[in-house]
Amino acid sequence: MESVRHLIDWLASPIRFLPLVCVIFFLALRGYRTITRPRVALAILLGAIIFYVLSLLDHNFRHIVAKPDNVPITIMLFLSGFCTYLALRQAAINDERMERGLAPLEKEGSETIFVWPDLVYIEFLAAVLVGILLTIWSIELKAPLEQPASPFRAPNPSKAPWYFLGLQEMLVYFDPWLAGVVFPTLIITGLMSIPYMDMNPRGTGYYSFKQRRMAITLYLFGFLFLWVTLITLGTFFRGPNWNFFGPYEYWDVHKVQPLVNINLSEIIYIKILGTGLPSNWFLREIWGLLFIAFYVFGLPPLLAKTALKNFAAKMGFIRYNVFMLHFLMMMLLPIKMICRWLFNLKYFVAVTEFFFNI
Amino acid sequence: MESVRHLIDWLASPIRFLPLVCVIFFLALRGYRTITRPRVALAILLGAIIFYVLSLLDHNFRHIVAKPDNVPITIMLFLSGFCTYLALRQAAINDERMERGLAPLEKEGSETIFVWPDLVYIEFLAAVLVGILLTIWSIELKAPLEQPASPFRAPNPSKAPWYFLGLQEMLVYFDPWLAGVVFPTLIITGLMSIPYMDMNPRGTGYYSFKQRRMAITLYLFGFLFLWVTLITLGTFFRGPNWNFFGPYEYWDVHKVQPLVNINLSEIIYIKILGTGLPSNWFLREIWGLLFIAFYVFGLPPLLAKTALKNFAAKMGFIRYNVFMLHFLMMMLLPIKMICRWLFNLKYFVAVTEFFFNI
Amino acid sequence: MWQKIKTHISESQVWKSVIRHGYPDTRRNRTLVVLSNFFLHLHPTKVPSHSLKLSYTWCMGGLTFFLFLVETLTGVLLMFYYRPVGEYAYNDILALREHVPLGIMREIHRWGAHAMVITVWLHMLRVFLTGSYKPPREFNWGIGVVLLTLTLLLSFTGYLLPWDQLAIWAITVGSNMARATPFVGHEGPGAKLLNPGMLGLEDVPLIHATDDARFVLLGGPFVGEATLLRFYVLHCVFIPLAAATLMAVHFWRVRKDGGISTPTDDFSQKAL
Amino acid sequence: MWQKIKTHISESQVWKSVIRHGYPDTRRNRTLVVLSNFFLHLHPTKVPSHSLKLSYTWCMGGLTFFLFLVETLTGVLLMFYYRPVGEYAYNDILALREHVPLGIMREIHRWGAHAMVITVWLHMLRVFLTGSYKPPREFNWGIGVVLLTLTLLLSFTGYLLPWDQLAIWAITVGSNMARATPFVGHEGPGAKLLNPGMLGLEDVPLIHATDDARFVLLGGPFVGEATLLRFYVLHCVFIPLAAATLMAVHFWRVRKDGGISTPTDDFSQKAL
Repeated sequence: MESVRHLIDWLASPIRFLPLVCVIFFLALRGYRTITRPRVALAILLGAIIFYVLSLLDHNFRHIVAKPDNVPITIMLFLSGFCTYLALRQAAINDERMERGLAPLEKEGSETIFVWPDLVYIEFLAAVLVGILLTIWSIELKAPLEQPASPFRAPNPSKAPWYFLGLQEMLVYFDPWLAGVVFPTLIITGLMSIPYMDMNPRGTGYYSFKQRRMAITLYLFGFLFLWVTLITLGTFFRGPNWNFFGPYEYWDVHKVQPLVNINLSEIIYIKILGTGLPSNWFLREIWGLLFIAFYVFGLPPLLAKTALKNFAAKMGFIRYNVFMLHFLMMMLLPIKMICRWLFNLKYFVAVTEFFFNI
Repeated sequence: MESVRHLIDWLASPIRFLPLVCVIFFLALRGYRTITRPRVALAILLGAIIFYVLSLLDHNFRHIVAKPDNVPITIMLFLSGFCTYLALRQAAINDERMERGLAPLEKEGSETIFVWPDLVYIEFLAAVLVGILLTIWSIELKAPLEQPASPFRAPNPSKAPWYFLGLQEMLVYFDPWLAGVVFPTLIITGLMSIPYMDMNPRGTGYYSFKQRRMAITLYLFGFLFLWVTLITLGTFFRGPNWNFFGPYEYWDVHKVQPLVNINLSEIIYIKILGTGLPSNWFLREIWGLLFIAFYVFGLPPLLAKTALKNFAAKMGFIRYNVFMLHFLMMMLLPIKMICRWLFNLKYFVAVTEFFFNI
Repeated sequence: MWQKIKTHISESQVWKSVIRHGYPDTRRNRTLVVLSNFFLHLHPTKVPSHSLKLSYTWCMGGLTFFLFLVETLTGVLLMFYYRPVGEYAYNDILALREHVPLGIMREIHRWGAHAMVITVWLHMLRVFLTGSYKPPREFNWGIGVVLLTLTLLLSFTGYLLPWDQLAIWAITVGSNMARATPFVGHEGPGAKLLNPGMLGLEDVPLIHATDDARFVLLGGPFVGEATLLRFYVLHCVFIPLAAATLMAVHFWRVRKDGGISTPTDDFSQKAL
Repeated sequence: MWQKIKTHISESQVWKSVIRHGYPDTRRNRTLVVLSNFFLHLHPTKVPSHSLKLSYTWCMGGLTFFLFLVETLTGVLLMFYYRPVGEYAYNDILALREHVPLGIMREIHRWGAHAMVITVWLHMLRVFLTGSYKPPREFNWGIGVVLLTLTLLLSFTGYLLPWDQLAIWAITVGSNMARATPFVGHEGPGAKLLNPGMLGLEDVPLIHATDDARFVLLGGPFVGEATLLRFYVLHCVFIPLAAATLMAVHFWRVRKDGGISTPTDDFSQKAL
């Protein structure tokens, strides 16, 4: 039992946990028809519940999961999984139907019915049900209230509200101006631009994966992996000093993690060239700046001429570049993660003089 | 000059001011065609302005009128008068047209036009204009701010906000349970019941007086006389200890007005019968109770059988009684005023034991 | 060149997804601009021409709504500088006047409130005098009466907030009457009847100064700190919410009843 | 007898002026009940039957709106017992829990807020996966994204109000990032460029800890009393007003675009 716990604690470290989730995510999407078969889905659900219940026996796990403000996160995890299952299940059925030349299920029942009383009745019922659930939840679980606010005693760890923990987790890899300002802005503009980027005319009004493979993969990657998974990591696995703790590990304030991260300039000038850092910041950071400039400004036109030729032509100049901007910025996070894990990379560009670190 | 001021001060006493306004009100409605001729109206307006400007020379008048919170009341007086003039003027024109068999003016221009840009343009212009006026008003006139609140030093006079001064003025004649609770409730229910009481099908969508004489007279009596005039009285003529002061009179805190009001029971038992008051409250107040009971419950059926026979029949039982309830309650105020001025009457019914005074 | 850019923009997917009609200079587009805009669709697309005449409408309904918007805007700004607590309220108003660049907001808010009371009265007068409450508009008149009451209550609750002598005593005078509410005011007729002693039980009055109608209104036996907080919430959130909901229904009903009232054909002298 | 009273009431002028259709058991009356009610008319009169299936909509949009209403109701009630001032805020929350009969309101408000964040995410997921953002619904998706942001901001500003350690430090962590806003945060990249010294003038930085983006957000250089009042007003009035306005437009656009999305005919495999 103890060794299983240790194994899970070991697996839960970001360097193993995140790639694992990522691999599972892509495998699941690839085999979406298999994995959404009711029996398989039920088995996964049962497995998750058994894991959760057994884990609750562990004191450290229970301590974190049962914190009042963490309860909604568990609910969100289950609901997100369930809703994704529902959608993919129907997508699988529809895709199969359409392969056989049939209309999707949603088209079948497309006669119209009266809002009164049918829809009003359902809305009323849903409201009453959720109202009752909310009341029970509120009676059972007290809202948290800690000691009075004191600006002089910071708790350890200090965490943002749970829905922003993904952004806080990003602070491990990026400076606040990126993680807290630029990326959130790009998330919003990126989401808003989706309807204008997605030129695929099919897939309105019914679930389908096959017809919208790229759009759905990108969106689910952003939502399930970059948002929900990072929130989970930030909530359950980040303890004092934002150190990593496995789900069954005690949150020891004195745990020390050595900081061994170095900048790209140090890798190049010290490790490879062996010359020492130039004193001029521009000279020092020229490699990182070149890399970032190429990534942001060079890659899109290059790809438009090579690998993504058809795609770029179909999209047109503005659409293609807006899409690439958001896509590349989104991929910056996994790229930085991999560089951190492989090379202990701290910053590509580190112009600390101007707070300009990437 | 001094004697004119004294005359006006003398005239402004409620016992002369209110009957005077009432008489002018009915005369004006009777001669609405004459009085709304542009020349006559202009003369009245000029007269009012000259009176106002000359009065401003008086220190006491200026002191009251220029109080920041009293400025809107002057505006309201002018606007109410102007709007009533506008409405009656058009009513006079329409009534004359209809006598000649023509349609009312509003019917003439009843082709439809586009909301955009015509109506939107007017709305925009009106908003900008009022916005500018409001800004100028706000720059010119500081909002009042007196000493910090102190529950132990009541100012003299203590006045309610200006739009409730009609109710406060009623406190001179009625106890708070009537003036502050029952009458306001009846004002609201009475206003709400208007559309269901007024069975006259004519007069929708155009100004007319002749076709809706009773409805308009009642409404204007309530609004202009019982509401606006009482607010004016309460604002400008009521000073310390809620004593009356003429518009040019100094608000002397030490002015004493003798209280000589007596109850109906005292009039009957002491003044007329000369027997002294009975000790049993029911016996003592029996005459007042009978009077009120007759007024509220006896008068409506009596009138329905006699003077208002046709009216009651046309209205039907419920409508007739709802109307009479509100009408009689509305008339209770002028009746009580007259009784006060003629007989120094304090209460019809005075069961002070149960706070039941009418 | 300019024309080309304009066409390019107005033909783009982004522009078309937001604005779904051409420039409103044709009959069709003038209708669409009203129908496809959430805020303009409070209007019908066409109105009778006499409803544009100032002498008919006096603009009072529209101005009341405009003033409500002005009050909302200035009110929200004022809230950022005001704490509904006895120690701070008065000083916050002083500071607002002396230090804050937007100090004039308080003046606009106060005079706007007074103006709104006046416009709502005159709107009602206009509606009455043009008989616009007659069928099928009876119920909407009733909603209007409630809105009038809410306007007065908004002004009344706001009157207390400066927490000066003018405020506290005006509210004291205005709310003292609730003490005399029949049955549920401790100085109201019938209050003593609500007593088990009347039924031969113990002689304990049920209504006191500390639990009557006035106490509920003020949150205490006199106008104090509890009243300030209570009136603040009523003024800033509760009554505006109720008023906004009713206003929506009010406008909706005006629209459903065919816009502003128009003369029926039944106006001849003979029908009198 | 009972039937007679019922008929008498439903034939009366008062009833008819309020409700203008018969009992909704016929096609005509079922249409009228939706068309003639301000709140129901958010719906079309008829909807495609698949839009009733829980497996299609997950009810998430409707539940988000329902939770918004719950939050509004409980929020207004809570305001009556809460003063946004350092000395009182925490004690008011304590008192709310211990003494006030409606103490559970705080729990409903907090868990409802968390639930609303979840339902709004899942609503977005559903809309994405059914392709409901595609033409002509592009702009309404954008409004939805803004509404999502406002929901998060509502939750964020509300998080501070209990004024306990959890609140103050979560907001400190969450708002510290504003310090690093490019150009307008005093620790953001480019902030030092906004300096007349760059133009050869006096070397005075324009952006400091006391006038940068974070200062504006917090009303001070750290999370303090000014922040409490500012977040209180943002949470209780400003953001809800913005959200309610956008929600109205959101629903209106859904309605104008033909209600919930339905399959077009263009789904055949060959068109791939």
